Amino acid sequence: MNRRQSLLAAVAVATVALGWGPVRAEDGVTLTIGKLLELTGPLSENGPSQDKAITIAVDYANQAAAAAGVPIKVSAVSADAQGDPQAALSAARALVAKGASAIIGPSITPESIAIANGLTIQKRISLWPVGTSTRLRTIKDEGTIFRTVPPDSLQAYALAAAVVDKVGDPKGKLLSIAYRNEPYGEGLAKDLKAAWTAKGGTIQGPVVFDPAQATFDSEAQQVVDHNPDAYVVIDYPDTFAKFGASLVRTGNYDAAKLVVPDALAFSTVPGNIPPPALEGARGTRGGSDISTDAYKLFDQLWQKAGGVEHFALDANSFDSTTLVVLAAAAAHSTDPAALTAKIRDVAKPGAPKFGPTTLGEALKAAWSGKPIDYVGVAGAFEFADNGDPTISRFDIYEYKGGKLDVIKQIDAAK
Amino acid sequence: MTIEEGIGAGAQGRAPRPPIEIPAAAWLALTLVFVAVCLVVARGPVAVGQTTLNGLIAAGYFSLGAVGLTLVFGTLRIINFAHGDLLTLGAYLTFGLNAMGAPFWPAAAVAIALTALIALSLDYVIWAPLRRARTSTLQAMLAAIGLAMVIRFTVQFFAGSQVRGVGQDVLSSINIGPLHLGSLQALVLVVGVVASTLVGLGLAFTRLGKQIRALSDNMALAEVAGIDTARAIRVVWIVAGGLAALAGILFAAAVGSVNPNFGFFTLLSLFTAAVLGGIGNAYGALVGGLVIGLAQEWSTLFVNPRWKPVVGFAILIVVLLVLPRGIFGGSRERS
Amino acid sequence: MTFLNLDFWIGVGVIAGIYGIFVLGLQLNVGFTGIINLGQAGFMAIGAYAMGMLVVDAGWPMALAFPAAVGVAVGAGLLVGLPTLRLRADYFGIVTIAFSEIVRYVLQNASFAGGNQGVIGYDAEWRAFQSWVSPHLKPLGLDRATQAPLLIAVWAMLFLCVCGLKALQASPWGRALRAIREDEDAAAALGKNVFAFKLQSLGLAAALAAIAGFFLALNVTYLYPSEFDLSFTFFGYAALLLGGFASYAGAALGAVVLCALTEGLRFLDLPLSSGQVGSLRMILVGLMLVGLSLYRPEGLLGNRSEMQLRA
Amino acid sequence: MKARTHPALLSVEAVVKRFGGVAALRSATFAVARGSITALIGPNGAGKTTMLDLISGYDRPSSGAIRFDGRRIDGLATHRIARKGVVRTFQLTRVFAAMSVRDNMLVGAQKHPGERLHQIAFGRAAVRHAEAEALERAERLLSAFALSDKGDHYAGALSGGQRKLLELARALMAAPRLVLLDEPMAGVNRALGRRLLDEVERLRREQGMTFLFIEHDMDVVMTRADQVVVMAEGAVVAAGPPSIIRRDPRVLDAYLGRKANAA
Repeated sequence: MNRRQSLLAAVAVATVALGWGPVRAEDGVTLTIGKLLELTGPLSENGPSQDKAITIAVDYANQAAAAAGVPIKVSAVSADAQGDPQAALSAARALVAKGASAIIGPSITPESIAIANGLTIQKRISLWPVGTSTRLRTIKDEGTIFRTVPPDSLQAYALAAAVVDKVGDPKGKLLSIAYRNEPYGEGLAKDLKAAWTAKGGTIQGPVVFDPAQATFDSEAQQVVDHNPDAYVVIDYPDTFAKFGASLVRTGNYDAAKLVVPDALAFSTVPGNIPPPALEGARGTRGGSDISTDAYKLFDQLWQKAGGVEHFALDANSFDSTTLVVLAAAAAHSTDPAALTAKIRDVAKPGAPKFGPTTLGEALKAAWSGKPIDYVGVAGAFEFADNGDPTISRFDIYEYKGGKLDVIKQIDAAK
Repeated sequence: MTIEEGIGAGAQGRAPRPPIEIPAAAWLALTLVFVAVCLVVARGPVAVGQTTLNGLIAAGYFSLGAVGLTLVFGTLRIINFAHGDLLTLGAYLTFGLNAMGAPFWPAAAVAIALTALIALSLDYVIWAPLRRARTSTLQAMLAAIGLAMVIRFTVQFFAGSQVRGVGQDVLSSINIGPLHLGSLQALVLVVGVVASTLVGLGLAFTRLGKQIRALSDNMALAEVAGIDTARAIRVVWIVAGGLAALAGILFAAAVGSVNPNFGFFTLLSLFTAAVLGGIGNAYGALVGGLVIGLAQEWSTLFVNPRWKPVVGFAILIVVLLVLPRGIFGGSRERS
Repeated sequence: MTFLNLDFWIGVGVIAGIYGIFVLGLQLNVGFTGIINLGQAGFMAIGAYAMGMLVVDAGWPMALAFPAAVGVAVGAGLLVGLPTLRLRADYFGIVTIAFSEIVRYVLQNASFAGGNQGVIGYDAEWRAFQSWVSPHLKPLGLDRATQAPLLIAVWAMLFLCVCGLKALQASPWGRALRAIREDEDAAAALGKNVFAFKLQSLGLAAALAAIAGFFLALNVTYLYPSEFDLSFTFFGYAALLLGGFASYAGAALGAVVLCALTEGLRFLDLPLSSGQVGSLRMILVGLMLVGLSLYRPEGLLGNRSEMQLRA
Repeated sequence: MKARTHPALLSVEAVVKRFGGVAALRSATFAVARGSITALIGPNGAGKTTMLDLISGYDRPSSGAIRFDGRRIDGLATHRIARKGVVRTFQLTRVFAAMSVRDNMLVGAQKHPGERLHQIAFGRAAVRHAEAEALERAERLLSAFALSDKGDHYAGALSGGQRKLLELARALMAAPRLVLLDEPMAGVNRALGRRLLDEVERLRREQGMTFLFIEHDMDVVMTRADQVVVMAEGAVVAAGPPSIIRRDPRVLDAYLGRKANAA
C-alpha cells in the first residue's frame, strides 16, 4: 500500500471509531437524515414547509421509538438547493459529508436528476424527490430513487375520474384546463387532456401562466370563458393565491366546478388563499384506507408545531422521512446502501399494515426484522422497481369550511 | 466631448430636455389607438376591453415601480438592481409594523418613510463613496447587485421565505358594464399614473426639479453652475425610496400574497418600462409601463399566455434598436 | 472531519472550473474591451442546448456536437452584437439581459427544445468515458470520487483557455482591444474599426460561455431552462470583481475563491433555522460584493494604480 | 485611371453643422493645399474644433461636402477616414492612460496583420515582421519627440506637455498624408514647442505631409504657417498667406466680434 492509501485508510478508521461513519453496533442506531430544501432562489416558498414536515416526522419518530423501546435516535441536517441543479448537487454532497444516510427532497426534477447521476446512484444513497416529471423515470437509478408522490399518469386518471364524478358523462362536456408553467403542471395537463378526450369530453386550453407575473386577470378570464362545465387548475399554493383571486374577480367563476391535484391538497387551507377560490372545490390526493385519521394526526402535529402553514406536498416529505427511519430500523444500520436495501421491506405489499397512528409497533416490527407495509399520510406506497408508488388508490376530497374532507376513494388504474 | 462642445452644447441647443416631447407622445397615442381598433375588429370589444383594462392595471404596477428606478438611473447613472428589493422592503416593513399592532395603512405610511430613510442612508454608505471614487458604471452595478442580495436575504432572514397573505380585500372588484377590475388594482393604476405625473411635473416646473434634471444631464457642469447637488441627490433618493416602498405595498396588497422574492422578480419589468420610456424621464416610466402592460395583455388574445414575459423583453429590444434613447429619449446620441 | 470531504470539494472544483471558463468570457468583454455583457448566461444556454439537441435529436457524436455547439453560440453572439453594439454601454447591458431572458423563456416554452421536459441522455459517451477513466485514477486515490474525471477535464480546458486568451491579449489584436477599452474615439481616430473588434470580442465570449455550458451539461446530466437564469451571470460578475478586471488568471482565481467561499459556508452550523442559515450565506456573498466595490474595486489581482489612471 | 491629383488635398465646400436648433457652422468653405502647413484661427466658439470633428468623421455635417484627394469623405466612419491617411489629435489630449507609452505608439500602426484573428493563427511570420517594423518606427518617433526614455511608463503618468507630444507621435505612426492638430502647442513649454514645429516642417519637407492645425498664438501662426484660414461665428471670413491675413481688416473685426461681412 503506497503512502497515500495508508493515509486514507487511517482517516477512515478514525471516523468509524468516532462514531461518525456507518455503525453496525447492536446497542443502537443514530440516524442522520439529509434535508435538501429550497431555502433561497426561485422556489424558496417551498423550503420552510418541507423543513417543518421533515422536522415533525423526525420528532414524531423519536417519540414513537422511545415509547416502543426501539433503540433508534434520529436527527437531521439541512442544505440549500437554491432552485439550481448545480447548487443542489453540491448541497447533496454536503449532506453526505455531514453524515446523512438518506436525502429527502429536492422539489424539482432537474435537481433530482443531477443528484442521482452525480452522487446517489453510485453511492447507493436513497433519494426521496418531490418532483413528479416523467423524466425522472428515464434514468437507471438502480433502485435508489423513491417517490411518495403519485406519478402524473395515475393522478391524471384520478383527476378525470373526479371531474366525471362531478359532471357525469364527459360526452359533450367542456373541461377548461390551466397550469403553472413548470414540469408538474405540464405533465399532468398532458395526461389529463388525453384521459378526458378519450372519454369523449372536449378541452378548453390549456392556459399556461408564468408564476412571476404581476397580474393573472387575462389568464383567469380565458379559464372561465364559454362557461365550461368544470375547470382543472394545476398550481402551487403561492401562485394559486393570486390566480384564485383573479378567477373570483372574473365574476363568472364557481369554485364548485374546480378540481385540483395533490399540490393544492391541505388539511386546512392556508390563510393567503381567498376562501371563495376553493370553497366547495374538489381535488385528488394519494389515498389509503386510513386516509382520514392519518391526515388528522398529521394536521394535529402540524398545528401543534406552530410556524408556517401548509404548503404543497408536505405530507409526502413527512412520509418519506418516516419510511427512511423504518428502513434504518430494519437495517439496524445507518449505512446508506444497507438502508436503501431495506426500504422495499418496510413497504412490502401483503405484509402487515401499519400507519402513522401505529408507528411505534411498525418500528418494533421493522427492528425485529419482519417485513411490514407502512401506509403513510399521503397514501400507500409499495414501490415499483422504478421507485414510483404502485398503489393507484386516490382520495377525492372536497373543501368545506376551509377544511379538507375526503368524500370518496377511487382506483385510478381501472 | 471637448469643453468647447460641452459648453456650446449646454448653452446652444441641448439644454435639459423639456419633459414632454409633444410629437412622440401624440405619435405613440395614435399607434396604441390604431392597434386597439384592429384588435376590436379581430377579437370583439369585450375581450379587447377586458385585456386593455388588465393592461392598464399592469401599466399601473410597472410605472409606479419604475418611476423611482428611472429617476435614480437618469440622475446618478446607477443601474440600481436593488430597486426591486426596495419594493420588498417597503412591503415587509409594513407587515412587521402591522404584526406589532398598527393597522395596515398607517403602518404602510411609516414603512414608506422608513424605506425612504434607508434608501437615503444607503447613498451615504455606498453610492456617495463610489461617486467620490469616480468608479465606472459597472462597479456601481455590481455594488447594486450585492446590495440587492443583502436587502432581499435580510428580509428573508427575519420574515422567512414562505408565502405570506397580506390580508387586504383582493376580491372586491369594480364592474364597468361587462368589464371588471379589482378595486385594489384600480388603486394601483390611479396611484401609478398620479405618482409618475407628479414626479414629471415636479421635475419640469419646480426649481428643485430643474436642478435634478441638470444633474442628470451633466453632474460636473451642474456643480460648476452652483447647484447644491448634495441636496438634489438626497431628494432623489428620498423620492425613489418612498415611491418604491409605496409600489411594493400596493403591489402586495393588490396581488394578495407575496414572498421576499416578489420585488426582485418584477425588477426586469420595471427596467423594461424605465428604459422603454427613456431613462430619467418620469413620464417615460408611465408610457413605458403602458406600452408593455398593454402589449403583454393584448398578446394573450392571440398567443398562449405562457409567452407573456417574452413579449415584454422583445418590445424592449425592438424599441431600443429603433429609438436608442427610449420613446421620449429622442434620436441617436453619441455615447 | 466532515468538512474535508473529498467528494464534496471535487464537486466544488468542478463548479469553480465551469464558472472560471464562464468568467473568462466576461473578462474579455468587460476587462479588455469595455462592453458590459449581461447576456452571458443566454449564450451558455444556447451552447449547452445546441450540444444536447445535436446528440439526442440529431444523433451526432459528442465529439462533433461540442465544437458545433460552440459555433452556434458564436453565431448567436454575432447576431446579437450586430444590431446592439452601437448602443450606449448601460443600454447594451440591459438589452443583453433581455436577450438572455428571452433565450430562457423560449427554451422553456418552445417544443423543439423539450420545453419543461428539458433534454436528457446526451452524456452517454461521456459517462462511458468517465467509468473507463475512473479506475485509472487509483494511484491518485480518486477512483471512488464521482466527478474526478470531469474535474480534470474542466480544469484542463480552463488552463487551455487562459493560455489562449493570454496569447491573444499579448498580440496586437489584444492591444487594439485594450485601446478601445481606454478610449473608443481615440482608437477610431487611429483607424481601428471599433465595432468589428467589439463584435469579435462578444463572439469569442459567447464561445467561452458555450464551453462552460458544455461542462455544466455534463455536471448536471440534464438540461433545463432554469439552470441558465440571470443569477448565474450575476454570480459570474461577482467572481470577476473578486478576481480583478486586469487578468485572465485573476478571473479564474476569483471563480475558485468565490465558489470555495459560498460552498464552504454550507458547513456553517449556527443555532439558527435552516432557512436563516441559507439566507445568511447569501447575505455574506452580497456584503462581499458591496465591500469589494467600495474598498477594493480592483479585486485580488488587479492593480489599483491602473484603475486610478483610468478614472 | 490614376486618381487626378487635385491641387487641394482637402476641400471643404459649404459645410453646415446644426446642434439642435443652433448652427455651429454656417456654410464654411476653404481648401488646404497639398504639402502645406495651414493654420485655422479664430475666436472661441468660431467652430474650429467642430470643423476638425467633421473632417475626421467624428461627427457628420448637416449639409455640404468635404473632399480628400478629390473624393468625398464626409459620410465615412472615423476609422475609414483615418485609413485613407487623415489622422487627428484632440483638444483635450486623449492618450490610452493605462497602457505603456510604447503600446500607445504601437496601436497607431496601420493595417497590422496582428490585429486580425486569422493572421494571428495562420500568418505568424507576417505578424512578427509587421510588429518589428512598427516597433522600430515607434522608437524613431519617440526619440524625435524626446520620449524615448518613457517607453515603459504608463501614458497616464506623463505630464500634460509630454502627453501632447505622445498623441502627435502616435498619430504619425500611421504615415498619414493629412494631420489635423487641435492646439498642439497648448501646455507645451517653448523649447519642446519649437522642437515639435521643427519636426512638423521636417515631415512636410521629407515626406510631403500636409498639416492643418488650430492655433491661438499669433506669432507661431505668422512665422510657421504658409496658409491661414480665419473663422468666426461658424463661417470662414478670410483665407490666404499670413502676410495678407495680417493686414486684412476682416480678421480684426472677427476677433473684436464686430459683424464682419462674410468672405
